[in-house]
Amino acid sequence: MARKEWIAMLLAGGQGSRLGMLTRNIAKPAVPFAGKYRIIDFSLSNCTYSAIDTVGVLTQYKPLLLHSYIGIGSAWDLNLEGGGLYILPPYVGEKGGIWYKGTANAVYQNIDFIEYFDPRFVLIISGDHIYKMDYSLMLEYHKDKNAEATIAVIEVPWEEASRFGIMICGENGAVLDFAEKPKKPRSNLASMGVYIFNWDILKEYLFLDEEDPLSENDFGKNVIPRLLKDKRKVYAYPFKGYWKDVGTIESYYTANMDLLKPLPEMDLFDDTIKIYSKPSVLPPHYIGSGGGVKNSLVPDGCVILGQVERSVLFPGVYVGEGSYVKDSILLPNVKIERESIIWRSIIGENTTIGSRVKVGLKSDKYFNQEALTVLGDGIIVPDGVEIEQGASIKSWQREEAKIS
Amino acid sequence: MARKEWIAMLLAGGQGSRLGMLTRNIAKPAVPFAGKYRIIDFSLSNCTYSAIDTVGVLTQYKPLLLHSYIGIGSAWDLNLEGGGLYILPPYVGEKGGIWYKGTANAVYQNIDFIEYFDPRFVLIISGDHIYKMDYSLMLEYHKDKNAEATIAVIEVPWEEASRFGIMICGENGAVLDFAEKPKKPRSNLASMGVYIFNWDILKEYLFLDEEDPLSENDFGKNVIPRLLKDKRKVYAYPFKGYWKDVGTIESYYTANMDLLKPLPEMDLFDDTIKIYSKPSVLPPHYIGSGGGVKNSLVPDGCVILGQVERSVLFPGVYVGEGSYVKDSILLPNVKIERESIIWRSIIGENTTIGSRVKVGLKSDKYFNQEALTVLGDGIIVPDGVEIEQGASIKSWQREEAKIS
Amino acid sequence: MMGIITNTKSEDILGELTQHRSMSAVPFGCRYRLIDFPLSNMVNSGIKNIAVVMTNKSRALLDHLNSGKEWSLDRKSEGLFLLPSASPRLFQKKNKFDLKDLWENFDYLQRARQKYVVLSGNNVIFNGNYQKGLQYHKEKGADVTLYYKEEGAHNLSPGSFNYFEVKENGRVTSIHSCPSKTENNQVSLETIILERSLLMEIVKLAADTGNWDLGDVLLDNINELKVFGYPFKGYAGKINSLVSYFRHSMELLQPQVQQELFFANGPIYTKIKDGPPVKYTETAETANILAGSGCYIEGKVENSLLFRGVAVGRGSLIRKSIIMQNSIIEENVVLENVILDKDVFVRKGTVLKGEEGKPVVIGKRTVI
Amino acid sequence: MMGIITNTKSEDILGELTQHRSMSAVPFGCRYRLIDFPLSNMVNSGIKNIAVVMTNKSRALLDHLNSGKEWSLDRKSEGLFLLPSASPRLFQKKNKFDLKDLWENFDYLQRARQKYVVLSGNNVIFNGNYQKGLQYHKEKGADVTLYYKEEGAHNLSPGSFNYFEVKENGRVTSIHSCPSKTENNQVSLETIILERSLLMEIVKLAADTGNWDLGDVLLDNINELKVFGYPFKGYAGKINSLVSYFRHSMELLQPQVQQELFFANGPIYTKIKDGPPVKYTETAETANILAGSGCYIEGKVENSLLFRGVAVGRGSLIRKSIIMQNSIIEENVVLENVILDKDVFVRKGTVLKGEEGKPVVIGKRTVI
Repeated sequence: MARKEWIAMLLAGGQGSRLGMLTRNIAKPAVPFAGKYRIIDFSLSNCTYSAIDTVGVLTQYKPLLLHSYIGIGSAWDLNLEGGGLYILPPYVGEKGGIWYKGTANAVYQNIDFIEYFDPRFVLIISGDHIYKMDYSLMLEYHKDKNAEATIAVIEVPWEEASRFGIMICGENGAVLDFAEKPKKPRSNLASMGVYIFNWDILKEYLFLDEEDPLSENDFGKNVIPRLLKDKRKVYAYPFKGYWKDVGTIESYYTANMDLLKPLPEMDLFDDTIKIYSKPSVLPPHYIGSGGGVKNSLVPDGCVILGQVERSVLFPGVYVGEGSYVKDSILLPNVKIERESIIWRSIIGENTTIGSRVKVGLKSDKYFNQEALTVLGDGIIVPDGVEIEQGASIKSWQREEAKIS
Repeated sequence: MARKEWIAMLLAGGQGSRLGMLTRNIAKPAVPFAGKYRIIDFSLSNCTYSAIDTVGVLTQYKPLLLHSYIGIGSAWDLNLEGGGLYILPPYVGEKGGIWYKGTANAVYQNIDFIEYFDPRFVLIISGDHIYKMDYSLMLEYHKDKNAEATIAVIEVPWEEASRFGIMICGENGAVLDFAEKPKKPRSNLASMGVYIFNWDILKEYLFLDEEDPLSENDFGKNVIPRLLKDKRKVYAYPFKGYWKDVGTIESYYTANMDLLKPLPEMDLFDDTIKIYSKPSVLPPHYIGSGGGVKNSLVPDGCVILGQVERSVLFPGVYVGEGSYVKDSILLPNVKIERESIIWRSIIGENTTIGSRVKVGLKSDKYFNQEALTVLGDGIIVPDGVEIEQGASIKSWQREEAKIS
Repeated sequence: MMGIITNTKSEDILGELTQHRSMSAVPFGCRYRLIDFPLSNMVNSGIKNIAVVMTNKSRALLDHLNSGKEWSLDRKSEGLFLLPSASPRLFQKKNKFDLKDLWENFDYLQRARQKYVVLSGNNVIFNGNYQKGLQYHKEKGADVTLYYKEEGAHNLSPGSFNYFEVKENGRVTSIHSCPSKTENNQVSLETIILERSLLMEIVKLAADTGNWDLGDVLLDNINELKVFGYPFKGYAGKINSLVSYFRHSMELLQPQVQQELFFANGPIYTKIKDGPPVKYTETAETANILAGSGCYIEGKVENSLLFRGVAVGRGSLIRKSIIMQNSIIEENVVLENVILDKDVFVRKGTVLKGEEGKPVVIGKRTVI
Repeated sequence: MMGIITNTKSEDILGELTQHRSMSAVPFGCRYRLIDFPLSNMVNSGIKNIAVVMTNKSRALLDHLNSGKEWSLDRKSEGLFLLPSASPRLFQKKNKFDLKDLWENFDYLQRARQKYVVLSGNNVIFNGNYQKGLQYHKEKGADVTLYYKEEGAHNLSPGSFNYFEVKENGRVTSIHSCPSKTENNQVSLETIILERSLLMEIVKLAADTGNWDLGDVLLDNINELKVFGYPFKGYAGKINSLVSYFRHSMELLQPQVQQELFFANGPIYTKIKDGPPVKYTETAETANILAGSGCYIEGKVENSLLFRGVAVGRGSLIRKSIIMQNSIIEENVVLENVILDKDVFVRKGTVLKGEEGKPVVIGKRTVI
């Protein structure tokens, strides 16, 4: 087989535990986003756009839905002869099985897979981020710089820099130093978790990292610092555009609401980099005679008989007559019966909310008036109850709310 | 979603360690068989023929090739809306990950998957056996008998019965007793490792089995005996036809050679139950002017310039001028240069044998003149060496053979 | 059971909408094409061997069906077959079921293994399971079973296969072009179940006699053959004029119709477009609309159907209209009783109103 | 670069073999059909937008291409497009590249995004990467680049696009039907690279003037356009008579030709059949044969090609013959210089010999 120019390794094994109820039954990359997508659609569609024909997807945490969602990658045109999309869960070898310990270890355990394609470069990305990016431009940069490793970076507001892995760069783009979540950041260039390595270099450092008993086997924490320590040619590739790690409930909420701005930075209607997803077979959505929708995203299969404002709905959502949904995210197949009010809430998949229910309205219990209310998957909320702002409800328990 | 009548769970996680060199890099179900197939093709094609539209494939040992081979099941027409083929490797949940401990535990860990389809019956099969079977007839039998569990059985020669799990049955087909590899078999009805359970019963016994700290979590060893102990309605379904567990090198060899009989019991040319496989893109095979092939199976992509007799060749095999191959199995892409002789040997994938080499010829070292000679994958055997009958060669080491 | 979707030759009945596409490919219901309904019914009935007769205007249809993947018909064994038409350029108003097409593909019929065939036209919309019709067919001991629905006297364009007379025992005694009563007419749903061997016999007969119209053949033999009518109870529509196209489209705005047509016996599959969800902006106003994905709505839309990828500008008002895929409506436009075909561009300030129930149709890629 | 595979109208040149199928669908090389070669070349050249012009005899071709899955063309974005032909029933002997077909599908050309087009006939077999021709096209600053190979004067059937005159600098100065020399003729490989915008200009010109033959248009403008010839170096064949079909088939028995045609620039993809490996029994004798999967050989076969699923009975002798898919040869048959089309059944003891190099052709599904 001819040597491949590059392949991508997509890290999709994380639990995303800070997403709380959203990742109770599915891995973070499989979490629904933006009305009809799942988070991993963005990285996969970027691969398609960048004409990468071979993608290994490393999975580990509750992968069933992710596996059946991804399949062989047809939704992203990645079902290709001589390449294609491969799901790479942990496995048992002759000496037993080892779960993936960290991002670098996950790739280490799949060295044989990479060797089979014998690429010159390996792109490492994760399935956790919302962004549109042409990785081929980054590869060009990597080659122009004659780099051994290139890290995509994005400017973040200085006040937020201490939440990121921060790069200190020379004028030519060479990375001089790296600080993971520095208290006093010396730069506002944050690592996006997107790396290109020369495969020979990466392989060498994966072996070194594996031998180090103190390593957490993580790219950001271990492999990159070691490359820098060894004065390897590491460059930063400056990316312009929207990029968001939807790692917490709050950032997940914000990233969805960002899409409702008049000119959103992440424009789903811009086909330059088209975001593909596995299709549903639902009919068009219906807005009834008494229904009204403003400043919202509505996908197929919804039926809206009430009012919806500044909200993101997912396929199969039903909003009954007289109900009012504002500033909220209703995940797939959420059903709101009649005359209920939902405010600043995230309602989990398949949850049904009865009639005359109030969710997320203000309460004196919470000082933070911005607090989100979160309801988990598959809950049935009976008629007439009130769920206070800031509540986080896993399953329906009478004491968590009062019947009005 | 409507309740499903039945689904299949295909156990494909085993290493098949008694297959030695054939399973060094791949799981047993992925081992090539019969010139162009892999072992798992038989079980999957049986599912297709039996019109089962949902198949979970449980994998664990070195699954990369198996995963990319199976994909979403298109090769077996199992890529179906509302069902389809799902690969189920072990995974990490909120409480960490547990490798599949035994066949029953593997199914236990995927109870959620089965519950999603909510079937009335679950068919348990393995990817290790060579047979053509219409499972739907077995399901009819199961329903006719009003059974809670049905085990497919086949008559084996009495002298071999002690190698199998043996069923003792009443006249009506009810299983009275079960003995795993009995020294003094009381029947010659062997379990084929094919089970149909009522899902509610199976679920109950999977939980019971899981709670038992002494259980090996195996269907044959634990679950079935427990059902019998509890006087559950367990029936034996008598299967007529060819069935072979290719669990050892010897049985693997015999099963391949069985296909060369004038009227083989397993007739690949009988389309009643067609065996599907993932296709290769190789050209037709070529037999040169000085080439000759007798009593052999030859798939696409072979080039035969020498003589081949009573052998099974796999795609991409090359036999050079003046070479002679007899009673042998040449796995994919084996290359035999000029004037070499191969007898009673299994030659592993991608192995190259030089010119004037002798493999598997008699020697005084071995008393058993029937002994097979086995060469592993990717070996390069230099010109002019002799490899004695009965040798088993993992990688080329000079001391293992003498230069003639 | 195998399925064959035939090709309505009298395609000009939808005017502009069938100018550049076959009837099968006419867009319907915000994201579908007409063929999606019989094709999905077949798939939902467990039929795995399905043939579609093509015409010369088949490109839209070929693009739409493509691999058959969306219908799970991209199979190794059987699956979707595209049959060339015997007379691709002839528009015969009368022949609804042109047996010549089947004669041209007789070997396909011969080689099939299924005992029964369901033949469907490409201009009937309903969501049904043909296994039910087959069960009826067997129960009645019928030679031929014809689907129909009871309805009032709507104006159907002339056709030999429009109306049946069905006796109480289910026996069909007549097949004709015009309704005989003002109410409770038995309108043909262009769906026929019979044994493959009988179909082959009928096709051979047609080849011998030159009488290629299945309706005629059945009528000629109405006493010799046991022809039964199967009353379909759910929502059903027969599209054979622009008026009926518009009426059935507008009926989709009733939730009950949506339920019966989109869900009753299984989903309706169609070609995938990867559009984003619909965005309604701050200025959007909506009442009683059905919309496909990827629309961008800044104006006011009422009692209308929007296909995938439609844009409606600020200050515009769309009423009682059907706007097809990727049409763009700029600001301050007024449209009422209008059908815009695909890729139409409506400039700022344009006002266009059709007559009630008789919409103006604007052809594909027009700029107005 | 996008690809278009055109439709050779002069299909009767292969006699029986093109009686019921288009040239594209003619079986070749034990498991392929002719279209597999240009189609696989396009795929192996990284081309993702590929159109195939159909005819009325397209069913075999439609079955063969199906979803395009085997060529990795079952894609959401672009992939395989089937274009209706402008004149499906007309067999014009002369027009090799009928621009009318492209005019009929002009909007497809318009909507494509690729800068360059490779146009290929459906009766040329070689294994090449069109990117190399494109590179040559750019280096030469050509308007149009025509693939050719150097060879002796084989008898090609008349056609306006058979031979070129190519000057040393690569410039094509003439295009004609007959060879001018006994050796080193520049034989057209029916493969043309040009910019999409120029192709559209040429098609519009053809529509204006009524001169629909691309060869004629190029010849008329041979001085105005920079037309260059790209010399293809590997094995190449042009099938335009039964004699050339037979000759090129027999050349496949040379390992060097196998290497150049089946492997040189990538694999040749084709439709999957799930046949078992070939079984040679104890009585089989073989020398110099090429065989597809699923054959069952009990007799003697020499210097022959066996397609998938062929059976040869005991005591039979097959020499210098081509036996197509699923043909069955009973015991004690002798065949020499014979082509059996698909599904032919040869009864016990039959003897059939053709003339050397001029094989007898037995039509599909014949029993002899």
